[in-house]
Amino acid sequence: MLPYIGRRLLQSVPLLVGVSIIAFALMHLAPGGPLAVYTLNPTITNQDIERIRIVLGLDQPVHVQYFKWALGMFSGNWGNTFFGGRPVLDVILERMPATFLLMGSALSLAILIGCTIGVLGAIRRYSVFDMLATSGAMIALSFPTFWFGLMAIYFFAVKLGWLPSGGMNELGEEGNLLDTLRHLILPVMVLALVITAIWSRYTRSAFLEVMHQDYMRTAKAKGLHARQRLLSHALPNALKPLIALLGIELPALFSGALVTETIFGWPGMGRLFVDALTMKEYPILMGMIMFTALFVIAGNLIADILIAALDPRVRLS
Amino acid sequence: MSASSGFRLSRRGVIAGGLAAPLVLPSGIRTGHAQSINKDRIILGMTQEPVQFNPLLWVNAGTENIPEVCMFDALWDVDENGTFFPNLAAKMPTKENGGISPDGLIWKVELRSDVKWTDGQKFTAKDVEFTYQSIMNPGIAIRSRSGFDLIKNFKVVDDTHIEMELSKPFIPFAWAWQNMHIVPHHLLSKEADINKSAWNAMPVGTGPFLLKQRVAGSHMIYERNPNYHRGAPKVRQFIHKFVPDQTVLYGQIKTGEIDYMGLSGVPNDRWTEARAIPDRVLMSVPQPWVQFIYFNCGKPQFKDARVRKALTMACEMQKSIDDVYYGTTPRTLSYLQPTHWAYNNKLKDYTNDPTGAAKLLDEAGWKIGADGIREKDGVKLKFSCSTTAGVPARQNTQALFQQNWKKIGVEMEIKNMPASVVWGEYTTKSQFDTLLVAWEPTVGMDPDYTARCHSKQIPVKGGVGSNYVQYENAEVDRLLELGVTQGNPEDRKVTYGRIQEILNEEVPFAAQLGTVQGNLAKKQMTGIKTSGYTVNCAWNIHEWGWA
Amino acid sequence: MAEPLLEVAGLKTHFPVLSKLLRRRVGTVKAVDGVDFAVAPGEVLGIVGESGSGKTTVGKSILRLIQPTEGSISFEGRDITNLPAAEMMPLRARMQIVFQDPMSSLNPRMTIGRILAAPFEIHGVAKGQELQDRVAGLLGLVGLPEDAAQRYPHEFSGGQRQRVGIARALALRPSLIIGDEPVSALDVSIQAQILNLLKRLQGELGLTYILISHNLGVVSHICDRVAVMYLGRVVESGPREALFFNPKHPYTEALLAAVPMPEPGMRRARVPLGGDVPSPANPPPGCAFHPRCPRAMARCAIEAPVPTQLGDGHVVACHLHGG
Amino acid sequence: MAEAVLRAEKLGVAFRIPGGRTKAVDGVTFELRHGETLGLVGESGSGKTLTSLALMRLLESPPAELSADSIVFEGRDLLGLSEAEMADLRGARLSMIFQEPMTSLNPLMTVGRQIDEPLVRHLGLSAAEARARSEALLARVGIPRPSEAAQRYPHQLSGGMRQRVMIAIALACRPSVLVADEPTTALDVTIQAQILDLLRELQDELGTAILLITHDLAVIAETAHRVAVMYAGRIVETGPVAALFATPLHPYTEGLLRSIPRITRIREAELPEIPGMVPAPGQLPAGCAFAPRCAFADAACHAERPTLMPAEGGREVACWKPRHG
Repeated sequence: MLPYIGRRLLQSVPLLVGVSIIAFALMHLAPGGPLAVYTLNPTITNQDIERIRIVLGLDQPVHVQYFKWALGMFSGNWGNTFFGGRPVLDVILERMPATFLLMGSALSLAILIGCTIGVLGAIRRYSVFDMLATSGAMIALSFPTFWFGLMAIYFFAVKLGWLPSGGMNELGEEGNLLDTLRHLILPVMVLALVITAIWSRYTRSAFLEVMHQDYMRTAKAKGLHARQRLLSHALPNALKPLIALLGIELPALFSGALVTETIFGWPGMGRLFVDALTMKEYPILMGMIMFTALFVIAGNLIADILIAALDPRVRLS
Repeated sequence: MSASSGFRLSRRGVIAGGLAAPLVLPSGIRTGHAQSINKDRIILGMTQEPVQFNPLLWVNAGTENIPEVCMFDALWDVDENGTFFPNLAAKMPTKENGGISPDGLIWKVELRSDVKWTDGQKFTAKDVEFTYQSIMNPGIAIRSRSGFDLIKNFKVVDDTHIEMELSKPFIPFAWAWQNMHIVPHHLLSKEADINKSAWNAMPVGTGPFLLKQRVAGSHMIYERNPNYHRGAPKVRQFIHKFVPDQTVLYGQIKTGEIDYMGLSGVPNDRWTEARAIPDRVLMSVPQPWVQFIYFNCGKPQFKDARVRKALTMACEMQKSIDDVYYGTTPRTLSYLQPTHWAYNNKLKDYTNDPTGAAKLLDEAGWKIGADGIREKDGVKLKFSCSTTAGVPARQNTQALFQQNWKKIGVEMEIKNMPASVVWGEYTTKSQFDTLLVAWEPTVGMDPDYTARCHSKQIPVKGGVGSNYVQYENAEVDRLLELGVTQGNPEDRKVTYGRIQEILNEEVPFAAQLGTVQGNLAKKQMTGIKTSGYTVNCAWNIHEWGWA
Repeated sequence: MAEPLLEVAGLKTHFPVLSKLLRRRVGTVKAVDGVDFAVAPGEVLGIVGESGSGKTTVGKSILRLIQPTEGSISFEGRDITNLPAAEMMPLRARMQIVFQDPMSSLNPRMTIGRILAAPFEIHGVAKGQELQDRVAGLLGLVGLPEDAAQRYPHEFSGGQRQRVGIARALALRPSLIIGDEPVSALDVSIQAQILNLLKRLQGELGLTYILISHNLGVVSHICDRVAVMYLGRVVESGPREALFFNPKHPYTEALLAAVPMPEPGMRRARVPLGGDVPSPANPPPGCAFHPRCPRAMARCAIEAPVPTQLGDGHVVACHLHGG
Repeated sequence: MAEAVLRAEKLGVAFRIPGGRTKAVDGVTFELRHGETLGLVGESGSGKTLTSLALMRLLESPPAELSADSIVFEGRDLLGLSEAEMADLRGARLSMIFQEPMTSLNPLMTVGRQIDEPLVRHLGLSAAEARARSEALLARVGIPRPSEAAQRYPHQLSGGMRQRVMIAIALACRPSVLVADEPTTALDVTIQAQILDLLRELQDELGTAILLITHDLAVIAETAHRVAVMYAGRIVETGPVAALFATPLHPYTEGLLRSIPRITRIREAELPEIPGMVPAPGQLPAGCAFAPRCAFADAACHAERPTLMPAEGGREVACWKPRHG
């Protein structure tokens, strides 16, 4: 397994290089640029802008800038932000725990609930429960996340006053786990709602697919109880496509987290990305794109390893 | 589809877009909980987050001004009436007190001797000199040398005295130092690269507060500086909190989670409701930006000042304010806010006069053609109007003017683009027909407007300024040159009053409104002074407290 | 023997085996590993074998649907083994294939008329009224009503769809038709109809067939000569009578003995064949059949037998016979 | 004559379709005796597989609806059993093997575990006991090195081996009835012979009655004692294999037998074929379902549907004009 992981990681290097080249090129091709914030300020002259351009190294040809950046990355230096000159890795890492906490909690909760709903829906297809779950998922998916976010804030924070409306901690309560949990409830609820909706659909169709397989009929013909058929026959088989999907869906979840973070003032990476995008903070954007790419590669690798662990056809061929 | 139905449609679009807001924040909402005030601290809520705190490097006006004003001081500040008053300087240099030489070229500044950096080091003229040197250092990403580039010679006389010799007399020079906070020589001079210094994230200044903690993406906590030279702040803690969604931020001031909502303020459509919230005060704060229709005088349609004036006359300016901005913004007739000390109160509002407009166009030789559009010498009175795409208020303004102009035989096409495109070369290289823009004066809040309308400031004609409308008027040029040398505000008021008068007749840009911001604060807060002379809502933070 | 229409010599078609996890080549499937045969004009050659014998790969290699690894294929006197695609195009009209499951090769969104018109249009041989007539003619040829042209594939039964498949193959008047298990998916009563149709068409149009099938009854009914494949090679070939009633290779004998007969009590003495067909990725050394062969000798495990002529076109590759 | 271990009376399977129901299996009555093999033969769409699933109560309902006067198995009417009681029988007394050995085994589970399951479930064996029994079963169905084979996954076995595993699973608890639905259709002819031989041996050993469902008359001829021919959802003819093959009474049976291509020294110029095709369920003609394809049909055949009527030698036929009669 270790050589396999090593090889996969090695295979991802060209991918990362490709992603970085495309991202770098697109960023520099897009109109504007980090100095655009200055252009319309009448107190900032063209000479000022030229001077800053040189200080930031933006005067060099794009490929030179890219190689400088890539060389830095290669030696573990993610570069410094244009505005403030902070190390990019620091800027990203200080936001990472918040995003991982939010995404991790929402994802675990959503998968747990979504899978349960999906399995029950698949078992009792066309039942009242299934109909309700299906229409519930449709409703959840047809409203934008920000709307759910605002509604949740209105009811639970503004009207009922049960929960805080945003942020990760009450002021001065940083590190208080209980306080963080209180703040986590609403954003997780909102983010999990959409993921649950998607996940319950995936699970339902994965289970329906599996339950029509010949080996499920064999299991029934053996006289196995429904629970045993579900747990030892249907579940592992249905899990396989779901794991693969999770690997693919991770980036999409990232973007869902972005909206949620903005609504709830959650101090995560999503907002960092939006801010960096507005300001054309190339070093942060590149850093985040690389980080996301690594994250997605790791996610897919883990998914593949899990699938190999689950499926002897992959493992033993 | 008629133009009027088009307008109504887009109004409906606004309502649909704002769907969530009334649901989330119905008026008359009971906010009984979390209302007890912690008088130990003040929490300011904003949608944006500052990214670095070195006054030399700031990027985002309004946002990064907050850490700056908390931790640093300038030589002098400007008050809510537009008057300069000393801060790190012992007194404001003027011609009267001898601080400025009669020819306006030598500025002598006496510094306070009782100021200390928060690490205990004494503040001296060396710090001012270092700040100046850093500004002129090509290796540091200083945003602007505007004003400082006039300094021919900078001299430290002694620990508390400096002298600056300017290359030309320039009264608005005071704004350069008002806008530049002084950084410590003893700490930064040792830095190999100030651009990447760790100090930028945890700086030491002379200001009323010390940065105690920064939680990225969430908030910053400041502690009072007990030794502050203008007197210790009234509250122990100042907290700068970031809530990225404006609606949520508004909700938080209603629930009392924050004490003051600044920078982006209460949305225009919620002002009436916000005024009715008990124990809150809504403050209409004039902002530096005035919204205009920019006419590109380089285009054949707009060469004749009569055409520009006629087009302005046809616009229902007041209606645009009432309908689109819910009447929250003041009508202005010049490039200054009506509250500005140099604003010419005698200007006449001749808008909402389609008949007069049509007549003026007839006089100017623009006759209605076969297709109902005016034309002259083969040129049709037909043009585009551009602004940032996706801003409903601006689209609605455009749609209204489109209707107004249609009535007098003028065809306007809305051509909005992403910000980076429309404000790029499309603007700076004067490629546009007309623009809907909101821009600020050119030197701080000084009435000087050289960069925007002096004939030597046209970029496409080799100028260095921002005269994108390509406006040229010899008298305006002369008055602009005079105004910056006049030491007496009364004299200046006359000069700039005349400039405003000419611009109101020749209209290179038709002023629509002065932007305002609805800052909302708890009623019990004291010391807040709203000022139209700064974008920094916390400019006098050291005076804030609780009743 | 007359000048053969098709001649296959030393044909090898190998596929790489990739591991699932690493997508690395871990071996080679020698699907076809040295096959020689010739088909005379108007002849029907049957290729029989069990799954994994490589019979389908032979068919696809001939049509160059799969590029062979080695060997040569001559069609109508011309070596087509390495013809570029552009030159292959007109030849494709001359050699056609009929698949087991016509449904998967018929576009479900096209009417039968459109499907049958397509070959004429692609090769630009007919249009307008002539095209209509040709399509109608084809339908009549395979025994479908004329109104079938307006209907879609799903409206037909399996047997009728196979008729469409045959009609399409016949459109451009090919000289050679390769039938890859053309009747295996059909019920017995329908199978008889299609077999009769194929036989009738052969007589009427002077077609040459290569019929690939695992069903010995079908092959016996329609073929003139038969080649038996085992693990990528032809172990025995010859005229139908010789092969079915005087088999020489122990595998052919076993195969024949295993075929159930629809006459109760007529069961043949089974030749006990142990085990399974080995994987073509890892064939046994020597004679590939020797691990299952009831008459295997020491030599069989070491040395691969070469084909031996037994006269009358009967060829067998077995150490029991000849060399 | 041995007594019946399974008897189905007027078994039917219907499907709900828009605007009504369509009967895919209609009034099928047959019995299976101890230790015998009954062949259920028919072409696709004849309803033979539905019949077998209905017996096992494995039909998915909805959409399928099962009806029968009774299905008596070992003296109990299966129709009256709860799902739990039915599950107790399945795999224990009443087993089934399926057509596709490639897909009928769980790909993620070792074959050993898949054989263990019914042993643990029905016989209450411990895991170790079950495994020992499974390995013995694997050996019995002719899989070499059984303890090693038990550790393998289905994809590591050939089709023939998988079908042997399926047989081991089905016969693990020594059922009295085995329903074998096209057990050799997906297999090569040499492997088919092995599997059919194995089934016969095990039947002799265990006395299991086999309901052999197939479309292949040759397989029936070699394997079954008695045969029931289905056409369009109904049984059209039953009888002992030898007699039925020698003198088919129903024109359909006769046509079917004649249309099989055989290995003969002198081949017929043309195979006798049955014209037309099997009618779709729901589009059955009013009279005999085979009448439109039948060379001997007359007005009576088209008018009224014949029922199964006894004929000589314990045979039955549903035909107004039986052959050789």
